[in-house]
Amino acid sequence: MADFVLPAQQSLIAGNKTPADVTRDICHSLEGRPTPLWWGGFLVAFSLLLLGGAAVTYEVATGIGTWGVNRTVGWAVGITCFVFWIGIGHAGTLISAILFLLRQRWRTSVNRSAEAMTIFAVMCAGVFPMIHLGRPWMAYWLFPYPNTRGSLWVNFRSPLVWDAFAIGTYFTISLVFWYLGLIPDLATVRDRLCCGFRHKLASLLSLGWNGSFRTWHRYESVYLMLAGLATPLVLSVHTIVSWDFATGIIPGWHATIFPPYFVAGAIFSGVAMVLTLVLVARKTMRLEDYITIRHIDVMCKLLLLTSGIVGIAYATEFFTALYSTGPFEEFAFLNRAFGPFGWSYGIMVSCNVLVPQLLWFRKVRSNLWMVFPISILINVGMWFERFVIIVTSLHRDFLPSSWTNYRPTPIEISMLLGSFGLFFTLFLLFCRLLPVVAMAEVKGVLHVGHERRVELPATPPSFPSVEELEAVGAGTARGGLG
Amino acid sequence: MAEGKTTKYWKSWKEGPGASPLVQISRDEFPEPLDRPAEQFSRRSFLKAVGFTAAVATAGAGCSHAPVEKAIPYLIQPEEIIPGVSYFYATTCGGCSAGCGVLAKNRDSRPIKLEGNSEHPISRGGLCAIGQASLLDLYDSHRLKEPRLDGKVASWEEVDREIIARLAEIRKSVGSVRFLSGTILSPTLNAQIKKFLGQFNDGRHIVYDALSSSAILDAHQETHGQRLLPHFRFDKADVIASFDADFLGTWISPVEFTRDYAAGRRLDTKPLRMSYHAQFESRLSVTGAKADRRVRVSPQELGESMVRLASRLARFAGAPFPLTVNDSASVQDAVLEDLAKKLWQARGRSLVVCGVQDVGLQVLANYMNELLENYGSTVDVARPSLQKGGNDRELQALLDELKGGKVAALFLYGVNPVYSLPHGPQFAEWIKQVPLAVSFADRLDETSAVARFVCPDHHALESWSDAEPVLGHISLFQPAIHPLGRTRAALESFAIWGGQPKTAYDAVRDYWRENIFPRIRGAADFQSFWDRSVEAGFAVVSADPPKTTKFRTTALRDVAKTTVASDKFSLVLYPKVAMLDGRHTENPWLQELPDPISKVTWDNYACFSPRAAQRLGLEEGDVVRVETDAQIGSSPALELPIFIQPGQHDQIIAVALGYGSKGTERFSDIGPKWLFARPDVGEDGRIGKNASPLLSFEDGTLQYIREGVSIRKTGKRHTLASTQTHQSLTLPGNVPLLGGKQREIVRETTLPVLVADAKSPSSEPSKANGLWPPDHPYTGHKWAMAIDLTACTGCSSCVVACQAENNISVVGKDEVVRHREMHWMRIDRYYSGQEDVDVVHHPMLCQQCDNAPCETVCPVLATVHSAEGLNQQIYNRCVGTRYCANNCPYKTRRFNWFNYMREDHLQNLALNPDVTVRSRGVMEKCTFCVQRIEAARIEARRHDKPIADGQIQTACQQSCPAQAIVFGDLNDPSSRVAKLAQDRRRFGVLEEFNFRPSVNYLALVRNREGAEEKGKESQNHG
Amino acid sequence: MNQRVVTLGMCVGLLFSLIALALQAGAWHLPGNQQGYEPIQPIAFSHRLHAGEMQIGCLYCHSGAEVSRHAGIPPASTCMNCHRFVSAPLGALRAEDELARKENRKPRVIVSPEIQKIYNDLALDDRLLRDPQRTPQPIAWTRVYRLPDFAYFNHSAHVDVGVACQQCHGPVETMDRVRQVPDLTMGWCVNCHRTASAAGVASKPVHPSTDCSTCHY
Amino acid sequence: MSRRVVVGVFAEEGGLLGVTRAARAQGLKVIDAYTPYPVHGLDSAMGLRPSRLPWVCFLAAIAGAALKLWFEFWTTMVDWPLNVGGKPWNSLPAFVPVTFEVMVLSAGLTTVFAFLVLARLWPGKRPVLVSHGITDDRFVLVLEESNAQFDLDRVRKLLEKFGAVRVEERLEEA
Repeated sequence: MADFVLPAQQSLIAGNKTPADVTRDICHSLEGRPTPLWWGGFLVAFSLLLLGGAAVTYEVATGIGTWGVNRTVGWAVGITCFVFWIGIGHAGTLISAILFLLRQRWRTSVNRSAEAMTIFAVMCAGVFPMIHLGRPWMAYWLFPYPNTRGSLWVNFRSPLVWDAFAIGTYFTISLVFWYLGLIPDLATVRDRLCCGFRHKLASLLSLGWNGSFRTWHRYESVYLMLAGLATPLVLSVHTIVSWDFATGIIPGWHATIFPPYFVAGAIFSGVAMVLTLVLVARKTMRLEDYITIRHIDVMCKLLLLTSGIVGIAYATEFFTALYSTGPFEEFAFLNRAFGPFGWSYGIMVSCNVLVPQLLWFRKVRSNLWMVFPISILINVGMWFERFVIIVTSLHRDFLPSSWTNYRPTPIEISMLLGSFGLFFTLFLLFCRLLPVVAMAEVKGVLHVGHERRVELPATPPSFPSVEELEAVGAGTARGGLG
Repeated sequence: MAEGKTTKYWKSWKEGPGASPLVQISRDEFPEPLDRPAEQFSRRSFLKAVGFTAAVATAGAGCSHAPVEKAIPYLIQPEEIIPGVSYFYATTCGGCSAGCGVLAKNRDSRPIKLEGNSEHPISRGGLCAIGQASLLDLYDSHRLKEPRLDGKVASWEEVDREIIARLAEIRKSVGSVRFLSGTILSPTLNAQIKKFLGQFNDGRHIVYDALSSSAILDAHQETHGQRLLPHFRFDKADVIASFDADFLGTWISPVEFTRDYAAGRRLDTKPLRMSYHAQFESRLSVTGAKADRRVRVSPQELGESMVRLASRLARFAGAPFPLTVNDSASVQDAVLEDLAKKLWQARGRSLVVCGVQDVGLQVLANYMNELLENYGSTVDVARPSLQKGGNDRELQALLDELKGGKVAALFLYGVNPVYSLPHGPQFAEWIKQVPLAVSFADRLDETSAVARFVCPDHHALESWSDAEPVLGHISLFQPAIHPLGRTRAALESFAIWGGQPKTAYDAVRDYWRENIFPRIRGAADFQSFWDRSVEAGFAVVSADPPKTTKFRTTALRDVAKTTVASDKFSLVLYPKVAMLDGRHTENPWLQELPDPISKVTWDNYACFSPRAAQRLGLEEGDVVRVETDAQIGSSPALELPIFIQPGQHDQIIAVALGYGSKGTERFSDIGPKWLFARPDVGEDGRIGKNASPLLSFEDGTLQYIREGVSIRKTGKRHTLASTQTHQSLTLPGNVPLLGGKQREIVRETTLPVLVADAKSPSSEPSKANGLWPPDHPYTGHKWAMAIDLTACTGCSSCVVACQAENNISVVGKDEVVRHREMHWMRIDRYYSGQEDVDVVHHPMLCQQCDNAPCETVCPVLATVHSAEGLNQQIYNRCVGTRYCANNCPYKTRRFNWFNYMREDHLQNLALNPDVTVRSRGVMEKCTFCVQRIEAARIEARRHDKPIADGQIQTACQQSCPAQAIVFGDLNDPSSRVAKLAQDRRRFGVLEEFNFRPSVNYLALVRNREGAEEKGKESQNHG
Repeated sequence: MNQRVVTLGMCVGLLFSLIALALQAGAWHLPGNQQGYEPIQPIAFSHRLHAGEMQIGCLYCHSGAEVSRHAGIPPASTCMNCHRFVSAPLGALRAEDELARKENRKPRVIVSPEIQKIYNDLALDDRLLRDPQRTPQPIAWTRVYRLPDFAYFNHSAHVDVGVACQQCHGPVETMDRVRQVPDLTMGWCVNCHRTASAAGVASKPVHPSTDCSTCHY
Repeated sequence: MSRRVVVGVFAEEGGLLGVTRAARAQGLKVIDAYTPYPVHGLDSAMGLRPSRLPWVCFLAAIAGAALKLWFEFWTTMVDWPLNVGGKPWNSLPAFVPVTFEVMVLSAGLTTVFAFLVLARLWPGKRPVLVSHGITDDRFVLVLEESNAQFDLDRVRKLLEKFGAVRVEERLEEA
């Protein structure tokens, strides 16, 4: 990661900001009226959300049969979306926690929105395992609780139970981490306002924060610990998600390479999504000074790296399959590339491996009109990666007699769109209601790259003698007291 | 099925002991058994209650009260009925004219399952798909519940009054009375009809089978001077030559023949003995799929090959061969020579059968059997079969009479000529002109719709009757349930119209006293004989054989050689295993049963060979117009989707009969209703198309082959609902590198190879221990199954038996198209080879793996292993993640995508009260009929003796005519299943993965030279 | 200062409400748990009288319990075995006899209203002969013990190994109207199966399975 | 009882840092400092001992993991052993993931809770701001007038020397 450390003399925040400026800039965007751009985005997102909501309601009321799944392909778009969104979530934690541990101070201006993204993505992800149950109203059976059945517990050998715990933990910890970071900023918001709903909300949530440094002191150690916890957590979560497949016996699922492969993929897609969002937020919220070209550049490099890892994973899968000489294993992968779903495999490879290679060029990285579409394409590609893994492995497994095809129904498509609707609705609301940039943290790094206004005396000043004080004139000294 | 062993079969309560003054009441309360046993009904709506409502209730406060449920006991409980206990009534199957014996499993005074009667002389244990499904017809809400007059519901009194009046007129005026029926097996009914018709000076009984074997009878008229259908004994035949006779699928008496055929191929004898079977046919039939040597011949060449074979046999016999043999060399010569040798060596133990409706060819077949001295051994004319008595000549005569309007009264029994005759529409007109047209149909089919009087007969399970499928083997029908509607047995109707009213019971009993009882030697009194017969369900009595003359060679005649233009096809109309002539077309179980060969459900279609389809540039599902030329009067045409059928002759199109009848319109709402549901029926609102207009009469026989048919594309498409879309175990070609790779899923070998490595040890189940310690020794029972692929013919009776036993829903065409059929037991069908394909039928059900991949992944423990090695599925615990189904390597798990169970109160009486009805959103699968295991366990504990081997029979096993399935306790070394687990042919599917399946398969063996290239191929994947 | 008072008050209130809840908890049922269900029956049949005082064995009426999965509710004909002769409580009959002797006339037939219901349902006239005018009406009892449809229970399996009826149905012979005694939860079944395999039933060793497929299929 | 304190308000983190060091160097008692963001090095300047919260975190983690692991063994091996796909009763590897997740969860939540308790923060608490702009751009140092010989002028000078924009003396309710 060393190449992400910015040279110290380069400033992180453009335009010589003072802490006051920071506060004003960030809070201003909250206090002003939403821009038409915001309204446009919100309306689109919200209508998508409604569409998805309708689809889900219909599906839960009618049956999973409203999806395109069948006796052989039991999982498809639903679980694809689940894995996709979990993946998205990971970048948030990466930026906020891992980069924090790595002392990547440039993260300060993006980590807030990244964390928000994590939480919203996990919410989207969480919806899918629920609604893809045959009997969603029984979902609580996945958790071990004392019951009148004797007691009948859950199957701790099942990856789905691991999932339930992993996702639950991940969501909780991310939320806490995010909220912890918000407290000082909420206090700032609170103190800028005298009254009104926002003020009430801020006063409620800021827990009476008063900037005491003793609190700051504990706060920092807690923050550090949470970051330390979140880091292995984020790795474990996608590892466990990958085990949903890796512990299965289906050729194309049953692979030991899955955990690292999935984690890398997750970070890959996540960073791409952060990039997309940040580029949007930057424009709509006028934060060019805080989210500078340099931030974009760093994230593009991150994309390049993870894309490389994912590419290697694709190659390795094929190699191991062919090397195994197991007819079913070999077939699974040849079928993946050349079978009926070859097209999706094509999309996956081109979007995830070929397109990102453009980012080798600084010109491309610095040209937002290139970066933006690339980031979108990567998201498309990563969605299809999950689709390929799930559907192409399932639709032709062991017995040719049960091979089938799969075609999603409009219901499934609407759910996919709906999840995006949910995500962006939440994100846009967040932009309006909460400071999108971690003000306290940014203030902390303002001086980076600027010479300090005040020179610290090398040694603590010797205590002035009485004479000196006399010389200054004690008379005026009393004035202030009263 | 413990009850089966312990309870003696009851006669009906009419005979029952309790003759108290209150018996009358007990009869009164039977008309509505429907409302009585509350618990059975609630089973149906199980879990649906646990749907949203309960979820909400859970959220709500704790003290919610379930709805009040009433329990309504009998007022007077019939002595022999204990609620919740099953009894077995021995009766006879009314599904077709084969007359197999069945045991009706009765629970709370209604039949809930039909099982083969293992003692019955004809079927001896098996029951076909149709027999299994005929239970559902009993509870069919579309059955007529009362008589009809002029299409309006009427009372029996009115109908009788009218009919009797008209009959009286006819007696005065010399009007001709015609009774048109299918083959009637019941001697009682036949006698009564005879008696009835005798009252008129011109009364005749015409028998007509929609699937006619008339030519065979005619041929014997010519060769043996008696119009009879011999009783073929496949069990005695070591060499079988079949010319287009689908005797394992649909020909005459499939269950019996399958049983006999399998008996000749058991492979458990030392030295190994296996019959040799050569099949000459144009389309790929179930029988052809089993053949050791299958020769694709066009219908035209068929006669040619028979002549060539006959001539060779004559040469061996040193008899002069009267027919001209075209001596141009033919590709088949080698085969025929070889076959002739085999036949000749097996003189008296061989059998030549021919299924073609051509007297000339049938005579030729008789000639060959005569040369081979098969008469008296494998071809029994002393006790001939009565299962097909149709006479197409007389039918034609009747048609002419009707056309001329000469018929005063026409009775139609068990036939639907308007639907199944080539000129159906005219027939409808003619019936309308008949002054007294009476139909006994139990539903408003094409014919009864136009008949003035409809006097619905009982369902076979509702009435007393009898059947004589083979001379001297007489089987009894007895009611298993009080008639559900105001129907009336034909026997009673005739008795009334004949002037001496008599109940069916008395009619049968009296007939037996007078005609059957005398024919039994050393019988004490009639009552005990009757009791025994009713209990057993049949009686075997002596019968004086029909007087046959010695073989008349003069009957031999040259076979007409027709040739078809290369651009024309010849159309082969064939019956499907499930549909036959379409008499069960309204039975959803049979409609959804995949055809054993094509695996297509809910449709008929035009089968083309791959090459033919390629030549015409046709894709599967393209709708083509099948056009006949006008040589025979009318030139009907038919629009059908095409299906590409490997192994079929390139010059023919095969189309199934029995579809497109008016009754199938009911299936428009069979499937679940939702936003994007597609119709379950065709554009015309029916299932498939009726092909019978393409039938034709030629020299006095109904022809199922029509020459000079041309094809025109319509550009339309029609989706076929197939349950299997990949046919081969070799990898698809579009996947490079490994194009021709074989999958080790089904093992196949040849007899010589098997004999050769007779010494080699059996392939033990893999003992590989995997990663973890064996924590789970199965100390008690260890249930397991063995399936003999050599015996299995793919007849699919197990599929329907399973469906009936386990309350498996019907899902409708659209769902099948979406690959959501629910069958727990399916029969995979694979092809190998290119042009002349070999067929493998591979019954596939939950393998009850000891290391079940499905169990590990279920989060809520809804599927776990029992202490007896069962892979349990607990429906009420399942939340429906479908992870288990994904992870099942055999894909035998089925998911309830919708609420498939319908609120059809009548039909749901067929549900098995011991098996939970699954609601939407839960996974289900085969559990080795665990309800039967539990029942046996309880029974065994009561009489505390251990469960004997064979005491538990799974539904599929019980129903299998070939006895290919064996179920039992692997821990009991004496059990059959344990022995078969040591068999040399044993293999487990995908066992290299160490799933430890509890189902052992016995490799498919073909009696064929290992040297043949097919043999090689089968070895290297066998 | 008064803030403290308020807080204190609230705490006390909370404490009280908690205690109140604790007391209620006993009566609280999970949904579907019908424990204590005691419906009114169409005929006020008293098990206390018949099974308790008269000492009639359970299986005399519920004969299915030995051979079938259903214990079964006796058909009216079973009632008639006795009530063909017994038509009213002894006291009532005696009283009528007394009265008759006083008024020296033949005693009238006394039929208690509940028993009369049986006669009506069987469509019997006062001479207990079938009355052709009326049609018999089956008696619609209200089920007390109900298992969900996905749980298979077989009475004979339990009765035959010697499980006493009371073990599941409680002291029915003391009840005038039958009440559901156990909660009939799965845990209740399973725990009995567990203890039974350890302790045995009626001092005989038994091996009740706790496999799912013992009850669920 | 109440005490007198001196409040120095600064506009720069540097001033605060410097004066804190100086004040402590001459034995003035620093009650607390108030800053809009965690000023680097101020903790050492104020001489704060490292927080004990990491121990809380560690113990919570251990406890959570141990408890969960025991629970999984108990449910799958003791309470109701069920044969799941022929897997051994003790499928330790399969128990690891959940154990880990629960460990992280308990550690995280406990730590944060402990922090809120120690820092006396709770929802809706009314903040006591020592000066306006604390949460914006002001840096404040609060010194206690410990004893009689506390010389206010000296202190004021000291504060102003480090660029205090305002110096006040206050009575504080303890």
